[in-house]
Amino acid sequence: MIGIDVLFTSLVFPGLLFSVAMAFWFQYLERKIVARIQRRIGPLYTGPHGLFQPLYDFLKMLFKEEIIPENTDKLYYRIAPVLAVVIPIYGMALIPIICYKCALNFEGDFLFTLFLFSLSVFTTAIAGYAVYSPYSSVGVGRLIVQYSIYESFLALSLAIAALQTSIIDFSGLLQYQTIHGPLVFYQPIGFVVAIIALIAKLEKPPFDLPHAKQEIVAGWMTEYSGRGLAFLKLSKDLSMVWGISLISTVYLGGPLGPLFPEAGPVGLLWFAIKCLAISLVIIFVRAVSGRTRVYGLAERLWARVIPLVVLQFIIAVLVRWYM
Amino acid sequence: MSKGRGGLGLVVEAIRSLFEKPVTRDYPASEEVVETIRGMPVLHSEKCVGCGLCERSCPSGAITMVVVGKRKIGNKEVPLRNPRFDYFRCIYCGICSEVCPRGAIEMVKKFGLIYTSKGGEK
Amino acid sequence: MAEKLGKIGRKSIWLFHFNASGCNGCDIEFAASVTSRYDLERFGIQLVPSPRHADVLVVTGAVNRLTRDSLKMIYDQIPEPKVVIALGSCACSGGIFNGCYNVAGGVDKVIPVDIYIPGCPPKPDAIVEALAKLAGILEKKKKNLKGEKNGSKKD
Amino acid sequence: MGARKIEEYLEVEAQDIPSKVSEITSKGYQHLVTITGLDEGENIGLIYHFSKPSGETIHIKTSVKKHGSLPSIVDVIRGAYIYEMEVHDMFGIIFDNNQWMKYKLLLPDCYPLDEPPPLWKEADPDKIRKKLYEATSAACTLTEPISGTSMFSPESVVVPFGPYHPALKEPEHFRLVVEGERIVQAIPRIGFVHRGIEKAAERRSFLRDIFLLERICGICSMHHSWTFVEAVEKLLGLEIDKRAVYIRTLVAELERIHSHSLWLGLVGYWMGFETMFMWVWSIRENIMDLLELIAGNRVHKSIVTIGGVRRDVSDEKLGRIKEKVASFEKRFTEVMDDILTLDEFIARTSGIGKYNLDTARKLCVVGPPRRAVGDGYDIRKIEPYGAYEEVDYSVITDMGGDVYSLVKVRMLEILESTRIIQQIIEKMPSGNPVPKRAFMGTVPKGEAYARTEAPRGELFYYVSADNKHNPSRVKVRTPTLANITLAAEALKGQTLSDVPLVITMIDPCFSCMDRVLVIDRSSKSSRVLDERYFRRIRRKGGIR
Repeated sequence: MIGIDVLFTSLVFPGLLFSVAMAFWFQYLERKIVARIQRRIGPLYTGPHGLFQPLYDFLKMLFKEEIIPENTDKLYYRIAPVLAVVIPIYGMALIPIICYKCALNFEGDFLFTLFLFSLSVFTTAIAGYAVYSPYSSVGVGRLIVQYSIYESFLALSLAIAALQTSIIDFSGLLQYQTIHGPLVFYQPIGFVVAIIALIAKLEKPPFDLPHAKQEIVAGWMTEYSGRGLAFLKLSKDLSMVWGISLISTVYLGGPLGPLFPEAGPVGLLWFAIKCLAISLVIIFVRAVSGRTRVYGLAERLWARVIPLVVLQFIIAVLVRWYM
Repeated sequence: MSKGRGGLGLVVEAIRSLFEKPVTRDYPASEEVVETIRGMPVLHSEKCVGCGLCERSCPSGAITMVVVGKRKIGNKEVPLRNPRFDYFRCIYCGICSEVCPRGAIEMVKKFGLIYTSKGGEK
Repeated sequence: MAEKLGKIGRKSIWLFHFNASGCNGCDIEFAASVTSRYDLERFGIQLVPSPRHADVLVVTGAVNRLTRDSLKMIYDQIPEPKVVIALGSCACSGGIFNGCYNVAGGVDKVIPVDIYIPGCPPKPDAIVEALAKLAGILEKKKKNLKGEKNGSKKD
Repeated sequence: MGARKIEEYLEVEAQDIPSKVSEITSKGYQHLVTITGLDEGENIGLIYHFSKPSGETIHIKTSVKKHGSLPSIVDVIRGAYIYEMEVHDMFGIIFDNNQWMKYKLLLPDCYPLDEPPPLWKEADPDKIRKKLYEATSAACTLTEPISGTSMFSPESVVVPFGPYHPALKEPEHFRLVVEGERIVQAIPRIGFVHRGIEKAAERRSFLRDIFLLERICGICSMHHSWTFVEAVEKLLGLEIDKRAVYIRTLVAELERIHSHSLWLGLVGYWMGFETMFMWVWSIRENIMDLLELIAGNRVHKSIVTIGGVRRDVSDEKLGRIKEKVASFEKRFTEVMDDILTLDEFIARTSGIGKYNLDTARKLCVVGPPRRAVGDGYDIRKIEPYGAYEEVDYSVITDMGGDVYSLVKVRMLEILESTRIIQQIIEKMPSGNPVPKRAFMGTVPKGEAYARTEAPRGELFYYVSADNKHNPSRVKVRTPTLANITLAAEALKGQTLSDVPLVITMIDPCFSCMDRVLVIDRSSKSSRVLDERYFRRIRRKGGIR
């Protein structure tokens, strides 16, 4: 019989309900701040200051008619959106927020999260290739190109964090950070590189090539409508929540704060503050930058970022040897 | 031209506009917004003599003369014709009110003409 | 017309714009209504890149022979609860180009139209008001304007 | 003056047009403005308008039997093929060795063959329209037979054609002959916005024509009506009140600022940089307010009328205009300085769509694209019209010849326009610009042409009247029609993925509605890709 707390963590707290709410909250935050930077008011009339706008978008899409274009692969067309939503939720359930070792945490869960992190791209690839339209096939082509570029140093920067602490699960990481302070003091470059890679993973400008609105219609999302589109858009927001909470747990010590172990829920407060900080950085970069060309993608990301990661690698080895 | 601060300037500009009041204008449009437009033609039928000059000079042919009543010239009974405006074809240029010898067509300062069917309600 | 989108559908309207051979006067006014000063996004209205995602099809320009087939195809691609807005006098009835040999004269000769916004071009405020009415927000705002404004607005 | 009555022609036989043209070009008349077709009863008159970069113009007239043919001048002036395609569409004249004859430029492909070409006098628009709209849609769409399309490789998949427009883009069609990925040749196919305006203009009175011709393009509408009115005033021999000329120049310059800042915002939009789009367009709003203050309508000002201006601008309004333009200029330079020195912006735009000076000259390119290669070809200086003599300003030129230099040229032109406006407001004479009665009369027999500098380049009008209420022929040559050949030329050598930025480089206005049909010589299959498809950046090849 599965324990009640396992059900609770996977379905309610860091799992389904909490992460979907966080996804809507981050989408709302992004739309409001980007609007304010552009000197206009974001969504206003749905709920207090337009807070329920993402929820209304999602519900509206659920009730719309779903047109499946002919000669598309029905199986993949149905599965891809569902898979795309499940993986981030499962990933979120593993993140410890109000405890060192929550119900679902097991021995090597940080390593498992790294694997899940790189797996989530293939669901969107399947979604794109399921449809017989050149825009989605081109969009997915770009998605894979972009994925192959950013995935290398995303995994590297997270792995270096594990290398320095020689621990591969979240609770161990949190203990290490309570003793030695947040990892960001030792690995600032790793932190910055992880954020850049996260922006590329979330396809936010300056790396929103796979679904460039002005260029290839909507990239791999072109042929989706109704339910499928609702889930795909939700999965993008969920992977934003997941990425941000992963980086804040690894680098900033998610729930750690003054009186964390004693009063459990206070950890949620520190976690929220750190996630908010990271999301503000991402939203600001999104608002201020234009899209790079595919030529620029490789030289901008690879040429500049890989040396940084190697430097960070050397520092981590030195710190670990010295520590 | 060259003194631009590039990326830094952009970030400063973004932060500054983040905290300034948004420029969005409240709707429905207030009075001072409406008074500068040309408005739409409305007929004052008592002044109209039915000469049809407006019909001939309307660029998009939106005006059609319609028999309205009787008019006495000398001793003959002549049908009085008044213009009817098709507000879908009208381009709101105001030529009819300029050309009208009697000034029977006045450009009313009002917009927000929204019809949900050719019938013209809502 | 707003009932067609349903209660939730009215709160988040996604627009798709199609330029059926207009003089792009209406297009720049429509694009201006998305920018900061008129900001359609406060009603939850967004411009979407693909007809599959759209709820409302905004058509500008008197349809000419070549764009007629594309207009029909785009109309069929939009999922069901859909509304068509004819923006500008050309789209409403062919406007000044009535009588030209290559012009079909208005969008309603090709696809069923729900909302007409005449004007050459209609001001962005008129577009904002029309879409606010579609989003069912205008009535609520008017109600709390201390009773009806001076006389019913001719709309 | 920018407009002149055409008194004398160079009568030439149809056959020795090429030799005459090459002799003319050697004498310095390199710039072919356009070729005008006239329906003269049993044969078609053709007028070749040439002009020197310093302003003098010369007109060669010839006439051909209906359905006749004459040699093409493509080998003398490369840019002429676009005008010959247009005359072929409108008058049915075949130009011999112009190999693009079998492609239609403006008309839909299902144009009824039994009907006479549209601009003949006996062609009746209603009959043509009825036949056009009965034709089955298959005949009308230009899908060439596609052979051997495999399912999933993007190159050979036929896109559901159909001009699609997020926000503001217009459909465009180039026929690209491709060797693998390099583009060998591009042939434009316009027609998505062809409404048959020149035919409609012949059937309406002069006053009504002003409003029709103004709606050819929504962004440079005032220049269209001004050029047409200049030509008609030359035919009538009218003298215009000084203040009316100044008000016309003021509104024209405001429109230039509005059109250039619109384009600059769009460049940001193409690069996915939406904040720049929002900023530049919200700054541009106060220019639109000024235009509405003066003329009552933000886009179609319709302030010009034959004999003067429809509304006077009071001094109080002039004061408001002056300080609003000043605040616009300060705000605009502040934002654009930051954007122009952004290294990401430079990397994205410099080196794209490079072209050099002699291609621009050979293709008779006009406006900012010509000035961006160093050739100061600006009608306001060459053939000054309106109040441009009394105003001192400098013509902006740049040596770059790519998208970045075009952005600089257009930005500096905005600053020049603000300077012009300040001077105009100071020197505004008093007087009564509004004519007493709107012009309803007939225009005496004669022909006249007019040229003005529209935001996109040189706009040319040819009006001929024979003392009737409506003109007998109105020929409009918009600047984008000339620049389209440059876009086609600049595409050569580019890869498929650079097509979007190169097409937007010339700031295509209404008249270049195109879509791309690719004839892949190597695999013998051709695919219809519409411009939206061309925005895809990468094909399977590796990252360069």
